[in-house]
Amino acid sequence: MLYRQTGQFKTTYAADQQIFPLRQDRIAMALLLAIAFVAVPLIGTTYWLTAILIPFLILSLAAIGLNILTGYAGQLSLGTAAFMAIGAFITYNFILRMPWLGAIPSIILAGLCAAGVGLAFGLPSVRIKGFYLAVATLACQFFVLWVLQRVDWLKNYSTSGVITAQTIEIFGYAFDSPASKYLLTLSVVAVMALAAKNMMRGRTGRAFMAVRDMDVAASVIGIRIMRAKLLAFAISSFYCAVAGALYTYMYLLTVEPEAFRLELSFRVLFMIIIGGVGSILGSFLGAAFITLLPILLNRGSEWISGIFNVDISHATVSHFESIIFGSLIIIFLIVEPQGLARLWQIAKEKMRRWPFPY
Amino acid sequence: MGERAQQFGEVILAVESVSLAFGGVMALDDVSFDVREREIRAIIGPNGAGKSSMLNVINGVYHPQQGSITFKGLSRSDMEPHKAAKEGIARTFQNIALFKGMTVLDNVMTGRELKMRCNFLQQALWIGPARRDEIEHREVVEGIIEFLEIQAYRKVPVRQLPYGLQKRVDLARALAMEPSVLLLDEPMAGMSLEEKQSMCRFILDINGHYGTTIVLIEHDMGVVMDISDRVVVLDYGRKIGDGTPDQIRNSQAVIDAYLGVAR
Amino acid sequence: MSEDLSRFDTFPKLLAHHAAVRGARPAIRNKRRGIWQTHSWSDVAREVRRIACGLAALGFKRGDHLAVIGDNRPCLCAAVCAAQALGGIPVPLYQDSPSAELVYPIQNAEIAFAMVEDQEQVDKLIEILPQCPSLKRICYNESRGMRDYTDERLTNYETLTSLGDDYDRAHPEFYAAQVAKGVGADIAGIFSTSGTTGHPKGVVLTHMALIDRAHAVAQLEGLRETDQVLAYLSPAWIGQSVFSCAQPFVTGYCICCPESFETVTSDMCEIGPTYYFAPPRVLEALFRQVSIRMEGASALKRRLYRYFMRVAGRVGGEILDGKPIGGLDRLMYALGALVVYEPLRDGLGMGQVRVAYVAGEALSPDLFRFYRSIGINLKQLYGTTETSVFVCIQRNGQVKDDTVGPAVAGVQLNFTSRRELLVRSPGMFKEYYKNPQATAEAKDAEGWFHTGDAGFIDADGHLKILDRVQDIGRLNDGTLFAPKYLENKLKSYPYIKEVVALGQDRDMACAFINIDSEAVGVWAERRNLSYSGYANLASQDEVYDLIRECVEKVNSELAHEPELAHSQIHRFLILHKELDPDDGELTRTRKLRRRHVVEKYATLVDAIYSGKQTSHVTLEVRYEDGRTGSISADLKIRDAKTFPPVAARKSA
Amino acid sequence: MSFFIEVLVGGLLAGVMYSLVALGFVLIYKASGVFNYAQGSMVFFAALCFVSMIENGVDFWLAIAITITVMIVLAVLIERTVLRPLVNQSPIALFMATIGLAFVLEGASQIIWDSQPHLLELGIQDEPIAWLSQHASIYISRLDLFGAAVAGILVLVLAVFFHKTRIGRALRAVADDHQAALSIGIPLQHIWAIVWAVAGFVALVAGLMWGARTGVQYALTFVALKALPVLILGGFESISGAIVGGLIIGASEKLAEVYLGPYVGGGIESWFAYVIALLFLLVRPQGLFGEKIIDRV
Repeated sequence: MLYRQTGQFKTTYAADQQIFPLRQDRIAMALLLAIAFVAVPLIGTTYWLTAILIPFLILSLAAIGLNILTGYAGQLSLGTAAFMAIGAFITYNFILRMPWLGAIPSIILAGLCAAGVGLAFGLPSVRIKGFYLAVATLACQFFVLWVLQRVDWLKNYSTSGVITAQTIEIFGYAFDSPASKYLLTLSVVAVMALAAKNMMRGRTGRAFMAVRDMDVAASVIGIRIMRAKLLAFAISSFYCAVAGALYTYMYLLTVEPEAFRLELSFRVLFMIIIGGVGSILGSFLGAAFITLLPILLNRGSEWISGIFNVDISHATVSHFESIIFGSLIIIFLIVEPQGLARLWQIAKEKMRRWPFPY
Repeated sequence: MGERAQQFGEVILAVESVSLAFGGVMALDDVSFDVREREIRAIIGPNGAGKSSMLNVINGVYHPQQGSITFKGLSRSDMEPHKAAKEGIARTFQNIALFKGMTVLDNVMTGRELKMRCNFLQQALWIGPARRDEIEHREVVEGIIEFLEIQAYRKVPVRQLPYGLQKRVDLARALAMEPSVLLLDEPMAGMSLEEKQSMCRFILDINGHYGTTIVLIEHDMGVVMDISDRVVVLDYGRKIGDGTPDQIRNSQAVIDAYLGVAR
Repeated sequence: MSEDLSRFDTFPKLLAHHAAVRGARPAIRNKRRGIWQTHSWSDVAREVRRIACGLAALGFKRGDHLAVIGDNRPCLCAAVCAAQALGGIPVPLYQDSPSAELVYPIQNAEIAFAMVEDQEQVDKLIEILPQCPSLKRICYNESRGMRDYTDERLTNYETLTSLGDDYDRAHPEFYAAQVAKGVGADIAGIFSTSGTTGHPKGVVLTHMALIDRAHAVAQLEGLRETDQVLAYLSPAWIGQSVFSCAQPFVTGYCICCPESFETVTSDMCEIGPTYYFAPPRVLEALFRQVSIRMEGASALKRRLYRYFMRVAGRVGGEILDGKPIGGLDRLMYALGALVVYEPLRDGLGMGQVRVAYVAGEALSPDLFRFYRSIGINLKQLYGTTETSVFVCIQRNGQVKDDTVGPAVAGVQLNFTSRRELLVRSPGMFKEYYKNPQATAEAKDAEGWFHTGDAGFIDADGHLKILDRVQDIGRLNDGTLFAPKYLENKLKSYPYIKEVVALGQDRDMACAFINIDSEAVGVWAERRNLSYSGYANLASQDEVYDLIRECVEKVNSELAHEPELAHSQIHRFLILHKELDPDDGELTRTRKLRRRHVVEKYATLVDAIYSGKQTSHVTLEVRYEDGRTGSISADLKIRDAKTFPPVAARKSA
Repeated sequence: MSFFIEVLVGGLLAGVMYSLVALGFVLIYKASGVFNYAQGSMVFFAALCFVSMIENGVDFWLAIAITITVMIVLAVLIERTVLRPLVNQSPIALFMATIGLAFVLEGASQIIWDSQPHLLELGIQDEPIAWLSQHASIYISRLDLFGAAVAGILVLVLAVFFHKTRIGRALRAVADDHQAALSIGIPLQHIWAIVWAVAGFVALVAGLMWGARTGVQYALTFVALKALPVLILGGFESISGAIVGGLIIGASEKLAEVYLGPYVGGGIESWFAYVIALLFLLVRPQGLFGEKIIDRV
């Protein structure tokens, strides 16, 4: 309806292969970024920035990480949180022990370490598929957490087992105000999302999807299945690790290994199921959905208890929450396995075809 | 076929007394034959004669218990799929094995995997080599898309295409590898007559235009006999005939074992 | 179109000019391999030069003919111009015609050279080589599948062009000299008329003729170098070649060639032509698609669509013509534009169309209005191959759906006593190739071309086409009598199904009328007047009155058309039975067999002209089951009011 | 030495408890090819349902009966709302669905019956068997022994159920291939419902055993996670595999805890089982008793 496509023809492959081939989409994206980078920091309240937007962005990044592995390469993983934990704690140690390194390099190094671990636990994927692999990643989840709990050196021997994130400084500028934290997070997420999109729309992504859709055919074409799978694990772990670091330094600020329990892995998994498996956009949609829903529920419960002046215990609310999440997963798997991203895509198609149905 | 015969080069692929068994079942029993450059070689036989197994052995999906495969002078007892691909063996699949989640274009692009040089980092930053790769190979792929006349479906997800077209995309993907030998697994299975004819045209054009050696499997003799230069006949995993279509038509063994069954 | 091109009297010269002044601008966009590959004017010039030299190297001489067979492809356009550059004569032939149909034109023009698209065309030519000994060289563009072809008369495009390069290097002045030799009076091409009977006639058109017409229209429509045309019809059709060769070479706009037959629609949506033309059948097909697709739409969409199409039907045309419209309507239309019209245009790929012609035959008024109402500036165009197409074009803002508009600058119109339209125009054809007698028939001494169409100029100076001449008659007073025209006018009323207009060599026009039993039936029920069957209904006085109103409305309209004022319907009767193919009154395609009907109902004809009030008629009918019987009836005959001719208003 | 035996036997007995849970997975996987992540939640659900009735003074056997009926109803519900709509979906999708299911069950059970830990008394003290401790000075909990016994009985019952009853044979047929099952004349849906019900029953038993030992609380759901390595070892399809796997895991885990634990700061049983499983996977991907699959082209 709003799309005017006539005259948008491509004379080069470069133009034809860009991420947003349609002018209208490019404009929309530009607007969105402008709002996110300029408007939001100006008008956003501290609550919105610190309690909603920052975690949303960070979890989106984690979701992208998982999506690369599960959505594109088709390797189910339940160990997301573990890799986030690695990111968090390794970053902590780099900044702690090599302050001269600087924040960003520390995070990147942490990411690389995580990638290494990812490779190690990805190895079984060469031999095994599906559930077995899922179990392998579970093993990773437990093992990593155990290590983090046991090895006090990693926590700088803090008696409580809790680490406190140092303030990030880049070129002497300290990121301690909500707005600055938000902007830093946003930039990192934006850049990495773009990078992910680039990989997934190019050779790498095609290889992943080939392995996912029909591995025999892929190998016959000359795609090295093992290489593709391991690469997927490595990249995914890297993304999750960075997300974990941000989760600690931009959001939680004080962390114990327990913060990265299996539940977190599941939350991220839910994000990509609801948001859309095999879609970068979906990662964002899912993250938004999963971060906003609990808030809405809490508001709702307060509202209800306000009206009927019965007090609803937080436990009950959280139980309801898990029921709702659970059923949502099932519903989405039944109704729209491709998730919100697919719905969005359909809506867009309709807009383009308007007024025609097809 | 007379003047065609001159165009053929050396033996490019030789299968020597290959035997393959699943558990107790003998899929291939001491089969040997050779394929010469630029010829169209058909392997025919009733269903379950071991035709597909033969292909799977040639490009390394299955590993034979005995025998060896000589490709471009290099002899080995078994292949690895991606090694086979590297050395220039491409194939299509009987029950189309396309990447259902991707568009036609992406499917064919995957065929360029081996020719691409950029790594995932360059991809991520979308800098020089990555861009160049994507564009250069897109050009090649577009050439193939044009050759197989599927321009109209370029950006359609393959799962939405009718069967006949999917077969063509499968062929396009294999062709994108610029193979020296192209293995076609029942390229005309389940096609309408027109579709079969156009597929024949494509096969001949590929052989003529790219000079690709073609090994194709069919269980229905009719079409194959017209387009192939030499034919191997399998039955219950054994080779029971090998020669020009005419020789095969007149071979008693084949008539008994095969025509009886199929017709 | 500011620049003065009068000094360029041939296409090759024009090409050189464009290459010089707008060398970098796109001349041809060719969708190949998924993207629009752009050939600039200088590219095209270079290509033409190479081909020309190549042809010369192969022995192509001035006056030789070059058959061009294939789809709209840059190299074929170039080949046409190359032949012209060498003073040769390109002969575009239909790429979809079977080999047999290619024989005649090739033999007739003793064509020696052919430039074809691909294997398919080559096969056709090779097949007919025995019958066409003159053909000594076939150049083909796509070498796919040509590997095993050994015939030495075949040359592929690469060889041709490389030959050209060598030749060019050897004779650097050759090309320029050849181009310079050309003059406007030279033959620019031979186009086959859409031949109905016998062999198609080859219409010979000169550079000057084509260039002049292209010029006139370019000025008329203000075509610019930034315009774009989608070349999607056969280049052998004069229409296509004028739009995709003559006009761009004059105005320097860009031609766009779709990727393949299947992709025409989507390619059109991508490229978004600004200048569009189509024969009625295309527009009809498009409209059918629209309505079919809308049927599948959700209820809401359908309602929106219907509502806003009604709005458009009311005011769309006027708004397009820049007529004053009420504020509310304007608002509604603006809304509609946002929700329906623009998306619709976009979907049809006409989002950027500035000027669109419907050429060929006439398009049905409703369709015509549909396209205009959604804001597509569609206009009727009258032209023939012999006149380099453009004769009349509707002007922006003065579009009437029943005329083809005033004459294009430079065209003189005249009419024979039999109302046949005569045209004299700078775009006049030279001759029918090797057919002097046909030429003589078509073009008289004073250079008037006899179109074979009957028509007249209406009050606003627009040309109105009535009918083919052979169907036109006259009344005793010598004034024009166009039965089909009258019949169509009457049939535009829902109550009237069939009409037989009488008046050839009579004092006045009369009519037999068949009522539409459904429409009239409904009408009758609303008036709750009872009737038993068709014959009975047809004989009711009320029905007669109803029909008379229609007839008188038509008469009043006719009164405003000086040419036809005298053929107002004075008397009419309603037939007691429906005209029926089974009784040989209509053809199977439900066309009226006038002569047959007149003979069959002779008694009625006499009655109607002898001023009787009733007439008894008995005639034999064939029933469904094949039995024959006879029905007899007394038919009433009524007079209809006629109006004095209104003096023609002077058109503003 | 006797200490070693004590640890070993203790481990084996604990292993049996794992097997109890693992059985639930195997049953469902065999019949419907679904890896039911919600098994743990079912254990929790069943135990909680049972214990809350006991606490409200319902007679033991009656409570058992009611709980079983509840589990059957649950099974039917699940088949209707989750499995049937998802039929012909990829196994991974089904697996994810069961994760969702797990959340629903956990949430629901804690809302219906409050989420505090409950004590569960089966009348068997968790104390060493006097005779053994006196004569061989080997300390083995009676509860463990009892649990092992129950598990043994359960396996026997199941074996009978699978080999002697018509439904049981049908279930086995389904495991082999669905067509065969249809030919037996039992609609697939029913079979699934039944199998889930049986799994529910197994969950109840496991729930009781574990509940009696650790108390009925949310942590019970993690027992399922413990069972996963067992599955990897034993293979998803084989009941005997589940038993053997359970024993191996249990034993090795305990041994590792006792003999390795001290060096790495203890608490290794949270992951050790998995690591064993993984190492094992690399050697034999299809598990102890699973058979090799060749994917045809």
